[in-house]
Amino acid sequence: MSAQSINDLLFEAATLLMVGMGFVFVFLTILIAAVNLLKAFCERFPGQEPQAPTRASSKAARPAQANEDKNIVAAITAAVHAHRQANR
Amino acid sequence: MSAQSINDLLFEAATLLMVGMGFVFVFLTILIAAVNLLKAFCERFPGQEPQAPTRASSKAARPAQANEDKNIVAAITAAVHAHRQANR
Amino acid sequence: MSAQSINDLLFEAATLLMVGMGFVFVFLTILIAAVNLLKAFCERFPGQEPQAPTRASSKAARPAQANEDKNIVAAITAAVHAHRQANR
Amino acid sequence: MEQLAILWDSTALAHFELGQVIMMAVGALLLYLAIVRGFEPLLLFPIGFGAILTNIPLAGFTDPGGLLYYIYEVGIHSGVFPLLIFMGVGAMTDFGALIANPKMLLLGAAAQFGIFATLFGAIALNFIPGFDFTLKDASAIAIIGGADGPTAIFLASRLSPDLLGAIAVAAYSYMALVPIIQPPIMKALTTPEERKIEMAQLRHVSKKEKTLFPLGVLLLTILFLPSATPLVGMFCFGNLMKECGVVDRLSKTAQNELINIVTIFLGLAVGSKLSADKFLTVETLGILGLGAVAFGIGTAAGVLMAKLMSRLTGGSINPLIGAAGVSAVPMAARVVNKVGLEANQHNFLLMHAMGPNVAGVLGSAVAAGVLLALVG
Amino acid sequence: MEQLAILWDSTALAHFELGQVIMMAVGALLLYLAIVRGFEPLLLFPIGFGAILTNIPLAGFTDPGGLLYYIYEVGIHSGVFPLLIFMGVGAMTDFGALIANPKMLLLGAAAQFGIFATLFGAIALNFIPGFDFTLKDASAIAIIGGADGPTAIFLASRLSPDLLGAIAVAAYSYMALVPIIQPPIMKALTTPEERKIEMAQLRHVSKKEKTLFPLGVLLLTILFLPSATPLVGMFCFGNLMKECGVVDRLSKTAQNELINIVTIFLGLAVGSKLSADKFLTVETLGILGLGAVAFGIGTAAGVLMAKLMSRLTGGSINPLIGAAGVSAVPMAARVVNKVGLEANQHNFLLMHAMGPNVAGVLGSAVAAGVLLALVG
Amino acid sequence: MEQLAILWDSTALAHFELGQVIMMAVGALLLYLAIVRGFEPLLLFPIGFGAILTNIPLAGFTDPGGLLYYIYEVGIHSGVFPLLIFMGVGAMTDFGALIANPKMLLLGAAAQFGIFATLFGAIALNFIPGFDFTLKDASAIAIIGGADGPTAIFLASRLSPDLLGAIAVAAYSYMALVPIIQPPIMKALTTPEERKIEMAQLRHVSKKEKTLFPLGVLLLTILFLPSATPLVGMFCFGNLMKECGVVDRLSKTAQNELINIVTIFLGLAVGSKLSADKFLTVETLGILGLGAVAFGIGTAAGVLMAKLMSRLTGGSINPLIGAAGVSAVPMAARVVNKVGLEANQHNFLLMHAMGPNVAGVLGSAVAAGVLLALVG
Ligand code: NA
Ligand code: NA
Ligand code: NA
Repeated sequence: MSAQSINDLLFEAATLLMVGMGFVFVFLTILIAAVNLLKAFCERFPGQEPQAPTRASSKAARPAQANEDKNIVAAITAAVHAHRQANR
Repeated sequence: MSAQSINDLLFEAATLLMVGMGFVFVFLTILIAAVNLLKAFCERFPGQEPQAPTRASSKAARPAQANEDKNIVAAITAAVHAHRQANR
Repeated sequence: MSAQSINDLLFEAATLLMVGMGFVFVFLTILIAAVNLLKAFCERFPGQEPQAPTRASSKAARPAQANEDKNIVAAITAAVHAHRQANR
Repeated sequence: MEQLAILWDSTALAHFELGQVIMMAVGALLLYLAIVRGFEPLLLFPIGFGAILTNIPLAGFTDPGGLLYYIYEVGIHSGVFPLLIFMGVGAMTDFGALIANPKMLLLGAAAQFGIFATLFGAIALNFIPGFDFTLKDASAIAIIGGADGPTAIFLASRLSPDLLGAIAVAAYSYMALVPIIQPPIMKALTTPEERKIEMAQLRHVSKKEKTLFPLGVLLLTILFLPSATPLVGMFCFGNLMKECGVVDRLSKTAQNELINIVTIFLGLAVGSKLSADKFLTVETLGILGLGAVAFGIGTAAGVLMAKLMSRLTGGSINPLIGAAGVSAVPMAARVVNKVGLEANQHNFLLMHAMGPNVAGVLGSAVAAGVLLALVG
Repeated sequence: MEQLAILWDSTALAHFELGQVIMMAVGALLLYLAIVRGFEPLLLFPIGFGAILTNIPLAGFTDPGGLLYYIYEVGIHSGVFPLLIFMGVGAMTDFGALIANPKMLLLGAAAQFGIFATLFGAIALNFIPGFDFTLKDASAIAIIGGADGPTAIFLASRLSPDLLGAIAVAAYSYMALVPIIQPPIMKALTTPEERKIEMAQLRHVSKKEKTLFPLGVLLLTILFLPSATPLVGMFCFGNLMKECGVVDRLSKTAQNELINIVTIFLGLAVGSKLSADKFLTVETLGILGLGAVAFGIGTAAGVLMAKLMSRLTGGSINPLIGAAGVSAVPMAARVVNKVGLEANQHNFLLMHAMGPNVAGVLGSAVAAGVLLALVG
Repeated sequence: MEQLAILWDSTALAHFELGQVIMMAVGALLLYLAIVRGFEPLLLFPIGFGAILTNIPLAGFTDPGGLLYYIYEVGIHSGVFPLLIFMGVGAMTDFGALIANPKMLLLGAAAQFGIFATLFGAIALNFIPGFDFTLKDASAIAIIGGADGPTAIFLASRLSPDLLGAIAVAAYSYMALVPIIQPPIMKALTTPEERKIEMAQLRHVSKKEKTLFPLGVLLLTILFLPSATPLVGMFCFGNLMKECGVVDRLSKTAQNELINIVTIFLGLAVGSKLSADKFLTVETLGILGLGAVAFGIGTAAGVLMAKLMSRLTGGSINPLIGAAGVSAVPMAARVVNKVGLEANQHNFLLMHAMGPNVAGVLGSAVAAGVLLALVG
């Protein structure tokens, strides 16, 4: 590759560097604003939340159960395994 | 689309309506007869059932192991408890 | 198929039989040697095992929760016992 | 800064068309219905999300080489995904209530009147300028009345792929709306006395009967309606897997991970058909209207058939259970139970309604087979 | 009522051919064997169901565009499904018993005599009019003697796709029949005294050995038999996933959901090869006969080799365990254990038989590689 | 014994090329790093194994018709696998910490400087004879600085498939090396006082915010960067599945079985790109070097940005958390926590570092979109 064409590429790369970083910053800054709007919105209209919380709490309950379930399943698995071993 | 061709289509649709509903009824009526035959067959030849029941009961027994039997529930509770203790 | 061409095929099959069985035996015999080497290697360089053991032991710890802990074993024994009782 | 110009040109802002914006709003609406209203979320959620992705300018999700293009071609153009869903549904279905009371099959048959009447209605719509439904289009639309998602998607993919998006959305939306659509019709066609009828408890059904049942259904379908065997065959395959008891690990995978994976992809692929040029047409309005009619007629036909059977059997059948014949498992059966409880606090119709409910699945698969054989 | 005529014409009744009826009966027989007799149900169940679906007239399951057509092309024509099954089987296999006693590999080698002797037999069958087996056909048939389903399907898909259905059915059927086929041969070739031999307990095998073992097997296969690396490579990949302990979530998926999904599809796709024109031939009879011979010879060769080793080692080896060298994991090892217990109530051979048993898997994969290299 | 000659010719011994031997050693090295050193085992394990299989002479894994050929074409050439992985990762990601403190997005932005600076560096390497990177190659290499595996694989498959193997290996290797690469840079750029800063506890984030967040991210991406919507869209799809709470069974499958299955295949397919002719080049050395630089620059940029923000906010931000902006979830956040604890035993930064950590995932997906739009 000729030095000339590399220099051209380097110039393009430098432009990409500036445009790219600029765009990333602008984009994520807009996203910051969006999240702040989102927070304001959710504080202003928690009216629909009664539905969400019930779902949320029932969900929160589920993982908790799930953990317990996992322990229980583990225990049962072990028991069944031991039982099968014993049966062979 | 010309009214004529729509009328032709409507005639076809009407035929489909009759033939289709007729077929559906005939088919499901035959299925009723088949299910009744099936019942009669299973009542007449339960001789092969000894195998099926054992499978069925051993299958039914599986949930039973975990859910219904008090001894098992007690044992699992103990296992889970011990497991938690061990994990802390 | 002519008897001649079948005879040719038979000859090829006979060769395959000898070459194939020979290769299988040679290959698996080499594998025996390889396993013995492996054993020697693992006995000679258990030095790298400290790492493996930690992993192994942390892995082993998982079954250990179920298998080795006396409380758990007791509980499972009870569970299996109860299960058998229930199944009879 | 030529790059900036390219970058601006590559934002969607410079390329949005109105139709895409509207379709993304439709996608958002489906997400809202799924998440907030709880309408058939397992399907409407991925369909809605797929609709949004599909309509993003420049993103190329449905262009050859795009993600949704591949998923649609592999899963729906081929017909494979709806059949796998049907296999999984089969593995989750318990035919016990139907085997105990096989007469319920007549209710599953009657409710298919919604399908064939709608077929007639779809053709009649052609008198209105702007509508131009062929017999294939009309058949694909009519199957919405079968109240069964995979059947509707399978038939639409065979007969009228361009309408698939609208048909699938209509089918799942109305299935979610069953608690709103059905009760008024059920109450209008029954007397309070009829709604109070309690039904005799169902007999026990042996494992052997449950195991032989899917084989019997398959045999009859093979003999009389081979065109329905893809749907009925995979359904019976799933059901036999479940009931036979020797392939539990396969049955569990079919009911869980496999059907979940396929559902995610099926939903996205259906959503990929919600593009502006195919959905924002007067035909979609027609499809939505016809779908509602189909559900209404199907419900009414089921209830009237049940009413007739109630008379003929001296009042041992509660006519409400006819409404479950449209399928929409298990929603329709639950609606029956609820309306029954309103009339009589001790009237638990759930198990009795499960018979016509699963019969409706078979009925609409049979109807789909008839349409494939005669129109396809 | 022209429609009625079309509908009648579209029922199967007007189109059944005798061959299709017979093949559906074969499918039903396989279902019966799987469900009622418990013969290898995980494979024979979907194979049997696939056979029924395949032979439905007008349904087009195996026509281009049909469900089974796609599954076969994607999964078996490509060779992908048997390799994924092999990966899952690898992730379920414990080589501990074999590493503890590597001499058992000789038994896994000896039992492959069943394969190569059958190859000779298949060619010899050509003297009977009606048989016309090429060397490729004969090799694909002979691999039945390997007593390993995915190996047989993989090799048949490479060498003789038309015979694949019969070969797979024979392989799985005889694997299920191992408890009937093997004991008489085992008893005929051993004395009661030999059967009573108790074997020394196996040494402990470290995690490190188990982890390095699949890598060693892979290395040797790469060096000496690259044509076997698809099979052996995927097997070792699965086994290393299991033993290395750092990718447990992948290993568990490979052993459960992934292998279950592939098993469903593999079975259906094999069933799709059970069409009348390919299965109802005198060649199928030949394949079934040769398969039985192959199992018998493999068992005998394994037992005789074990007998020889028993003599040479001064009686520290029970010759029965040679029978496990055919693979058919873990059925053959259980049969050995049972026959051993009959001779001596305190003789638990299960763990000792697991060595030759898994050696047999490697042995038949190596034999398949030899056949691919020399005949493929 | 002509057969013996053929058999010898069909062993690998007669056909090994040096490049293949070296690449198999590279594969073995990756396995070693995965198994013994615990480097990103879920990916490096199947990649390493795939590299070994790919380089077996005569085995044909990557020839048309070979297993890895199919997996690569179906999953990576199409771009499907990395997108499915991204969906699964989305379903596993909790944006709570980021929503509670959205300023952290600036750290996720700053750390992408590693990407764009490396792009410049890759082009500059062309001055060295032997290097010949196009702008597409340079972009694909630069994305290693995004410290996100699926993003790197997706972008490389679009822009520079020949370099995919080296890029994926570099990306995952450096992600595993984060605990070694980052701490010196973090310490060099911060004072002990800064490292001791404790941060205020994060506010509670409601379910509603978490549900709306992925939709907001998707909306902005649609408006401003459609070329990033395949990546961001599937990520948000997964995240919304998780947070909306109505499709739990789909979400769980996406996070477990589906992502596991795809991971196995993705790893093998990436490994299939580790062939001697594509990997054993000076370019690979350049890629490995540039990757290390990219990680270093990204880390430094994140820390410096955090330092600036710390000054501007009067010291309420610990500059260490800037290092988490490169993504490498959750490794980078854990490293931040560890370095923080070294400076101040009561300083638990893990939750605070999760914000920039997930912001880094979004940041590199956005950077990938910019590169696709401007270079692709
Ligand atoms: Na229906
Ligand atoms: Na074998
Ligand atoms: Na990143």
